[in-house]
Amino acid sequence: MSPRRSSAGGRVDRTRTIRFTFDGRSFTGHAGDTLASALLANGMTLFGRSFKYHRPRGVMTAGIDEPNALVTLLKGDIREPNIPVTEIEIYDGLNAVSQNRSPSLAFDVGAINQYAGKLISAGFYYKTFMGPVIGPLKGTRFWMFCERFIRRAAGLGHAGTTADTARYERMNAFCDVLVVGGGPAGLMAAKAAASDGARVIVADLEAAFGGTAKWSGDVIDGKPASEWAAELADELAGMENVRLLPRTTVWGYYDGNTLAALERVSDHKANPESGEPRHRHWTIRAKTVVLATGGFERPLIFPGNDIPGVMLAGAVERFAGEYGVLPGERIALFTNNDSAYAAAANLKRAGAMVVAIIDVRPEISAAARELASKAGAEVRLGQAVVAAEGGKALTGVKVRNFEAATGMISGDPASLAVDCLAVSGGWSPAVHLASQAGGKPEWDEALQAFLPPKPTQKWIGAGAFTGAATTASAIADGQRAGLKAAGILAQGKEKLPSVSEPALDPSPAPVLEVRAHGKAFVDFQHDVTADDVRLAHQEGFISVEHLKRYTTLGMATDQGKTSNVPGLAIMADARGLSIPQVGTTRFRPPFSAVSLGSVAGERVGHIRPDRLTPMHDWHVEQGARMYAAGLWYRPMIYGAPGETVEQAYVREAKAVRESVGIVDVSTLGKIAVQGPDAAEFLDRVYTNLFSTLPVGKARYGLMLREDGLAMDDGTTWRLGENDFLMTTTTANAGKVMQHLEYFLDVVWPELKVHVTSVSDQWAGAAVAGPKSRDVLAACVTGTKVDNETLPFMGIVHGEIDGVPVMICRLSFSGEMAFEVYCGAGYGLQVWEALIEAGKPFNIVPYGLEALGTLRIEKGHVTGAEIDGRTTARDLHLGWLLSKKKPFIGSAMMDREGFVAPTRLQLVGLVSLDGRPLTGGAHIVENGSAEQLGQSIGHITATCYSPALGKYIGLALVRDGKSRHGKRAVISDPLRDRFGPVEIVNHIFFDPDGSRMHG
Amino acid sequence: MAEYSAFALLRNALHGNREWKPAWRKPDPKPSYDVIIIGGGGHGLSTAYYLAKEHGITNVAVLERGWLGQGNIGRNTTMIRSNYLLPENSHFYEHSVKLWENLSHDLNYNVMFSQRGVLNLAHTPAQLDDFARRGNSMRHCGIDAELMTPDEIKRFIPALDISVGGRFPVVGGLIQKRAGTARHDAVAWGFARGADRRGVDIIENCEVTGFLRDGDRIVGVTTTRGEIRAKKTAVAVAGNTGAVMKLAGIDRLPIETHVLQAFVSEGLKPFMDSVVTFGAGHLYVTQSDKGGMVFGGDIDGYNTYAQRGNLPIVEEVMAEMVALFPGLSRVRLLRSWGGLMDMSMDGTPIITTGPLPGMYLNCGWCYGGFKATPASGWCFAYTIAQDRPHKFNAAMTLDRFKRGFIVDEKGQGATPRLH
Amino acid sequence: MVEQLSPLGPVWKPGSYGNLSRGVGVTISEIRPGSIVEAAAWHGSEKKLIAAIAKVTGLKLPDGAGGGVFKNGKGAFGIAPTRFLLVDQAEGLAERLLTVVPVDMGSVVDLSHGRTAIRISGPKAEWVLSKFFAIDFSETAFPLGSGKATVYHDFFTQIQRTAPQAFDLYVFRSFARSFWQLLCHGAEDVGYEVF
Amino acid sequence: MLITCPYCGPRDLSEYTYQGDANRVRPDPASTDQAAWNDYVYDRINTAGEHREFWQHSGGCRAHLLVTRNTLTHAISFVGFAREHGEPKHLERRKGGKA
Repeated sequence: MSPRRSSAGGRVDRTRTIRFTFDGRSFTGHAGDTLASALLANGMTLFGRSFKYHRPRGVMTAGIDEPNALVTLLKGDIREPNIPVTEIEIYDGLNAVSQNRSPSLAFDVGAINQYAGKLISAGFYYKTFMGPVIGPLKGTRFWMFCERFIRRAAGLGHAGTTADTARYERMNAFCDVLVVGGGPAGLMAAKAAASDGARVIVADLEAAFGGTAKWSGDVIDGKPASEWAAELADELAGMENVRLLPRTTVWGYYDGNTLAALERVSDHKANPESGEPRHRHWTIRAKTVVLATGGFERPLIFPGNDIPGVMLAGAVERFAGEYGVLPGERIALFTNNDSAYAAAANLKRAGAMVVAIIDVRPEISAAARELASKAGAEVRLGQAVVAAEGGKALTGVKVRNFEAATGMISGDPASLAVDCLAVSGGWSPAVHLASQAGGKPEWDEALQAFLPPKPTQKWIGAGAFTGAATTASAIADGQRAGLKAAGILAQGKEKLPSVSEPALDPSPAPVLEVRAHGKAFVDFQHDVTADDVRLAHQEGFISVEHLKRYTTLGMATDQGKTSNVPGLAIMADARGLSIPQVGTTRFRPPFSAVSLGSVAGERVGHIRPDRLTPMHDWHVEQGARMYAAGLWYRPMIYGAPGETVEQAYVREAKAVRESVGIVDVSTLGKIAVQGPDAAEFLDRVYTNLFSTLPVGKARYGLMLREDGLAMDDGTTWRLGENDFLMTTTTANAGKVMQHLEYFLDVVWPELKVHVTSVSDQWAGAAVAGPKSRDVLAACVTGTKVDNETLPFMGIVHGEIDGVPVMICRLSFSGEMAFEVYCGAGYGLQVWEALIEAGKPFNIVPYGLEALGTLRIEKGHVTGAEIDGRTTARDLHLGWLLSKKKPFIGSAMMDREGFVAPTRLQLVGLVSLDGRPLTGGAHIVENGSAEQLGQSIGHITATCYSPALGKYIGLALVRDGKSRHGKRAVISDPLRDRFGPVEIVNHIFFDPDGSRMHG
Repeated sequence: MAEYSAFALLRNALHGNREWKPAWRKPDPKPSYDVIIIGGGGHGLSTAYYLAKEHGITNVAVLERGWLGQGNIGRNTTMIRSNYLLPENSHFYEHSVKLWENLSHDLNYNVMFSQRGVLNLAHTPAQLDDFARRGNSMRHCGIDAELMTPDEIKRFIPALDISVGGRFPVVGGLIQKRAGTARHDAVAWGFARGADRRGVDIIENCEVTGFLRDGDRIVGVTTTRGEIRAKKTAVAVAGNTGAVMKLAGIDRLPIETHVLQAFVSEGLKPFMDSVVTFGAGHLYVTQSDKGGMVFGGDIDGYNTYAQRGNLPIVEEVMAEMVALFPGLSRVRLLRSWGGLMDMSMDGTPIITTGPLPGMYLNCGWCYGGFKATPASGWCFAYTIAQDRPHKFNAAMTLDRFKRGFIVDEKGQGATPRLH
Repeated sequence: MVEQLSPLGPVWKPGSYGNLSRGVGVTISEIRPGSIVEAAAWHGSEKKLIAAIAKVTGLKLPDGAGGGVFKNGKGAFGIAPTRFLLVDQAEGLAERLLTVVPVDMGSVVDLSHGRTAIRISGPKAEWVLSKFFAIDFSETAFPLGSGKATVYHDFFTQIQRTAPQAFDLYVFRSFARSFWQLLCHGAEDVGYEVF
Repeated sequence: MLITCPYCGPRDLSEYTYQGDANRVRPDPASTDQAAWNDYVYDRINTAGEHREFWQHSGGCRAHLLVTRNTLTHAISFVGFAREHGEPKHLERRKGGKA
C-alpha cells in the first residue's frame, strides 16, 4: 500500500492492482482510480508545466476543471494530447507522458521565462517584434522570424500524424426527460420523472453516478450517501424506460432542446470489444431537460497559489473520500466560506492530519466550529495566506491578519509547515448549458455567484446548479424538477429521503484575492496573474471581453471554470464596480473539450458515399480509369496498356467519328414531369416551347435562373400527352429538381404537375457513330430503328435481349447517335448486349475525356461554360429564348450589364504552335512569360481534336464574336504555357449537323 | 502617446509596468463632427484611421454600441488572402494584402500578420483547372499564385492525408504564399489606437437610435449618449446593417444576415504552418500562434441575428477536419463561436456613397470581412472624403444588381447561403 | 422475364459478423420486390387514389401522414402529402395502377429499378438505425406499418416498419452499395447476419 | 433546431433546405417592371425578429413550408405548407389563372 493511500474507504478496489506508465516510469494503482488519484497515492506532486512561465504545477482539482495537470496519452503512435489526469481512468498498460516541458518535467529550461515575468506581461507581444521599417527584415519578415520561436514555445501537447484506428459513432436519441448530472439532485429527478413511465435519459460525465454523494460523508436514509446513490442508480438502471449514460458529457445545448453529448465508451478499457466505438456522439432531442450539473469550486488568489500542493478544498476532500488518497501529510485549509470545514472533517475521518483552517472571515457558524474541532484543526479567523512557499512542492505557508472588508493585511506573519493547502473561494454553479440555451446568468450577492438565467428553452434546474447548498435541498429540488419535467402533478406527499448533514452557512465572504507581494495566479494554465488583470485595466481593456482577449484569461483548456469569477472580481475591484456591472462572458459549446473524432462520428473514414451506375463494375473490369464527378464515379478513359490519357481518348473519339462507340450516360439527372399542366409548366421553366412538342419526340431545352443567367440544359422527352421525361446535367440534377419543386409548391401551386426523381430508375447508354444505327438494328427487337421510324429527336420503345428499352435518337457527339434507356437493374445486360452487337463494327466504349473531345469539336456547352455567370446569348443560345411567352428569368435577362459588348462570349480556339492548350489558361491579345498581357478571357475546355488533327479548346473571351479569325495568345503563367492561338467559331466540326441528321 | 517597442517594454518592466497608458482614450461625444462612423468594428475603425491618415480628416467619431471590436473582427478564423477569380475582387483584396504587409509598422502595433500561405486543395483534374484559371487570373492582376503537386503538398504539410481517406485524393493545389493570418483582436485595437493617436474620438457604449435629417439628407444621429451632428454619416455595421438602415427608413437591401460558426482546438505544439482549404467540402484550417487549430466551414444557411449556430454544421466541419487530418481525431475541440455575416446577393461587398444624401454605406462582406479590413477602411475613407468610389471599389456599388453588373465569384446567383 | 441485377455486387456477403458474444443483434438483407411504385394524387383527390390503390393491391391505407400497411409481401405507406410508396412482390404494379388512376386523379411512377429495398430486423434494429437517422424509431413514434421519409447525409431514405422489430428501407439504387456497407459497419457492435 | 413539418412532424434541421425570405412578392410573369423584379430577386427585409421564410423538407416529404421564425431567438411560431400559406400576392394572381 502506497504511503498516501488510506487503508480503507472510497470506492477504489484495493484488491485489484493496475499497472500503468507515466513519463516512462511504471506505477501501480487500483481499480476505480483516476490517473490523478493513482499518482497522488504514489506521492507524486509535480504533474505539468504552465503555458507561459513553465512553472511547476500539480493537481489542483479532481475533475474536468483541472487547469494544470495535463498529459498526453499514447497508444502506439496514436497521440491524445492535453488530457487532464483527473479525467483519466487508469487501466493496465495505460501510457501517459507529461507535456510542455523540455528536457524533463523536473528540469524545464522554459522555466527561465518566469524571471522575465514583468517583461512578458499581458499583451506584451502587441508592443514589439515589429522589426525594422527598412532593410531585409522589413514588412512581416522580422515578426515571422520571431514567430517561429514563439510558436515552438507555445502550445501544449503534440498531436500525432498517424491515423487513429479507433471507431467513432453517432447516436440519435429521443426522450421525454433528459437529466444532465447524476448527483443526488439528478438521480432524484430521474427517479421522479421515470416513476410514471416517461422516457428518461440520465447523463453524468463521471464513471460512477452519485456526484458529491460519492465522497460527501453525508448520511441519507441511514446509509452512507455513496451507498444510497449507488442503490438509486442501480434501481434506475433496472427500469426499462430509463437509460443511464455514465462517462457522458453533455456539451452542447442547441435550438429546439437538441443537446449534444459525448460518451467515452471504451477510453477506460485496455481493449474495446469488437465493433465497440471509442467515443459515441449523442444527439439527444428531449421534450424537457433537467439541469443538475452542480457547481465548480473557486480558488483564492494569493502569491504562490500555483505551487504544487495548493489544491481546491473540494478536490482534496474528494481524493480522500472517493479514492482513499491523502494529497498531503500535513494539510491546512484556506477559505472564505463554510464548505471547507466539512472538507476538513472528512479529511480527518480519512486519516489526514489537518493542521489549521485559515479563514478570511472574522467569525463563523456554530456548525463550522463543530466541524473544525472534529477535524482537530486550529481555526485562524480573520487571517489569510499571504504566501505559499516551495518550488516543485509546497513546503509551507505564511499567514497574516486580514481584514475581509478592506483587504488590509497586518501583523507578523506566522509560518505553517504544510505540504498541502486546500483552498476554497466558494462555489460557482455550472450554468454553462443554461447560458448556451440562451439567456444571461444572474449574480447573487449572498452566494457571491452567477445563478442560472430564466429558461429560454424547455429546461428546469435542480441542486447546486440552482445554488442549493445542502444535499437535502438538492434532493427535494431534484424530485420537484423530475415530477415537473415529466408533467406529473406533485401530490406534495412524495417521500423524500432523510439526510443528516451539518447546517452550514452557504454565503462566502466576498473575498477572492489576498493582495500581497508575488505572482498570484488567476488563470493557472495561461499564467494570467492578478497584476495582468490590473494591467489590462490600466491600458483600457476593461470590458469582460477585452479582459479575456487581452490577457487570454479563461481561454485555456479549462475554459476559465476556475478563473472566470476571480478574474471578474479583480477587474470589478479595479473599476470600482460590482461584479455584475462588469458582466460575465456568454458560454458557448462545448461545455468542456470534446474530441474532434467523436463529433465527426461514424464519418471518420467515410466522409462521403460513392455513387455508382449499374455498369460500374464492368467499367472497372475493363480497366477504365474512374473519375470522381461529384459523388459519382465515371469512366475517364478505357486505357489500353501503355497508352497515355491523350492516346486513349483520341483513339476512343476517333472510333466514334469513324465507326461507333458507346458511353455510359446513366448519371444524367432524370425527372418525371407528369400531369395535365406538365407542358404548360415546362413552357414556364424552359426558355423555349415544349407545349408544341409532339408525343414521341424529344427537344433540347435551356433553363435560366430567376436572375436571367443560364442555369442548366438538357433534352426533355414527351412520352405521353401528360408525361415528360426531363434530363439534366449530372452536376445539376439535384439543383434542378429543387428548382422545379419550389415553383410548383410556392409560385404555381395551382398547376397539376408532379415531379419525381427517376435518375436511378433508368440506366442509359449512348451509342454514337456512323455505325450506331447498324448496332441497334442488330440487337433491337419490337421496333424498327430506320430514319422513318426513328428520325432525329424521335423516341421508340422496343426490346434488347428481352429487356424493354426506350431509345431516343439524339446526339451530343455530333454523330448519328442514340440514347438507349432501360431499367437500371437491366443496365449491365443491355450494355453487354450492345457491346456484343457492336463487335462487328469494332464498337469502342468511351469515357469522359472522349465525350468531352467530341462535344468540344461540336461546341456544345457544359458546366464549364454554364458557370452561373453566363447568359444564353454569351453561349450563342439566344435562339432558344422564346418571344412567345414569359419564362423564368425572361424579365431579368436583358439588363444593361447582361447585354454589354464587353461580356465574355463563347469562342473556339485553335493552337497555332501545335502544342496542347491548358485548361484554366487565360487569353491575352499579346503577352509573354516576361510581360504578361491583359487577360481578355479564359479557356474552359481543351483537347486534341482527332477530327481536325489539332489541339483546340473552347474559351470565354471578351467580345469574342467580333474576334473570329483573329490571333491571340494563350497565357498560363502557372504552368508556363504561352503560345499563339486563333480565335474561331465555337463549332469546329460539321457546323450544319449533316452527320447527326444524315 | 508613447511608441510601442522592445525598449518601451523593458523600461516599463523595470517600473513594474506602471507607466502604460490606455491604448485609446474614452472621450465623451462632441455635439458635432465632420464625419461620424457608425460601428466600432474592424472596418469602422480602419475607416476612421485612413480618413485621418490619408485624407487629413480627423474631426471624426466612431460610435460603438457596445465594446470596441465586438463584432466579426474578433470572431473569425484570421485568414488573409487575395486569391480571387474575378479582377474586381482581386485588385481590391490585393490592395488589402499590401496594406497588411506594412500594417504593424503603420500602426505601431503588432497585428502579427504572418505570410505563411493559403493553400487550396484540388481533388479532381477539373477542379485543378478551375484553380489554374483563378491562379492565372491572379497572376494577370499582379498577384502571386502557384500550383503545387501532391508530392509538394505532402512535403509542405506532412500531417495531411493527401488521399483523403481514398475518397477525394488530392491532385494538386493552388497556393498564394503571401497570404496568411493575423491576430484578429490586435487589428481592432491597433486601428483604434492609431485612429485615437490621430485625434479620432472612439466612443464606446454609444448606440445609434435614429438618424437626424434635413429633408432627405442625413445630418447626424441620435444615440443613447445624445444627439450628434455630422456633415457625413457612414455606416459600417456588418451583420446589423439591416437594423441600422431601417432607422434611416431603408427597409430593403440586397443583404441577408446569417451566422458563421468558427472553431478552435486545444493548444498544440506546431502541427501545420499554413492555411489549408478542403476542395471536396467546405473547410479552412490554420494553427494559431498559441497552438490551437483554428477552423471553420459553411455558414449555417438561414437568416439569423442570434450569434449561435446549430449542430449539423459542427458535425460536418469536424468530419471534414478529421478526413484531412486523421491524426487529429483525438485532439479536442475547445471553443466554438458564431459571427453574424452580412451576406450580399452576389457574394461581393458594397462600399458606396448613399443610398441617402449625406450617407455612406459599407456592408455585404459575407465572410471575407476580416482580410478586407484595411482595404475596406481605405476605400471607404476615400469614398467618404471624395464623394466617389476609388477604382478599387468602383464595382462595389448598390445599383449593380439593378443594372446587371453582378460580381459573382461563386456563380451562385441571388442565393446568399451559397456565397 | 429477365431478373434485375442487385446494385450491391461484391459487397453482399452472406454470413455472420461483428460482436456476436450477445447473439445476433440484427439481420440485414436485400429484399427484391418485383414492383416499387410511387403514386401521387392531385390535391383533393387523395381519397380517390387511396380507393384505387385498395382496388389494385387490396391494401387499405389508413388516414393520416405516414400511415401505412404491410401484409403478405405487399406494402403501402404515405411518404408525402398526397403521395404514397407502394411495394409488391409481383412485377407490373405500375401498369396495373395506371388502369385505375386517370390523369385527373393523379400520377404513377415506376421506381422498381430506381430504389433498392433493404430490410433490417432484430432486437437491435432500432439501435443500429438510430446511429444514422435523426428520427424516433420507438414503436410509439413509429407504429407498425407506418412509414417515414428521412435522410442521412447523402442517403435519402424511405422507411416502413414491417414488423415490431423489422424495418424496410428504400434507398436510391446508385447509393445502395455505400449504404449497405455503412449499415453493416454500424451493426458490428451488436453482431449482424447477412442473407 | 427542430422544425415541425405539418406532414412528417418534428424533424432535425439537417433534413431541411432553407429556401429564403417569404416576404418577397414575385411580379406577374409577364410583368416588365424592372424595379419590381429587382426587388423580388435581390432585395430582402432581413428582419431582426419574426421572419417569414420558406424551408423545403428536402430530406423528408420534400414539401416547401412557410415558417415564421424569430431570427433573434430561433423560436418557431408557425409552420404550414407553402402551397397553402404562400404570400397573399400569389393567391391573387392565382385567380387570374395561368400566367
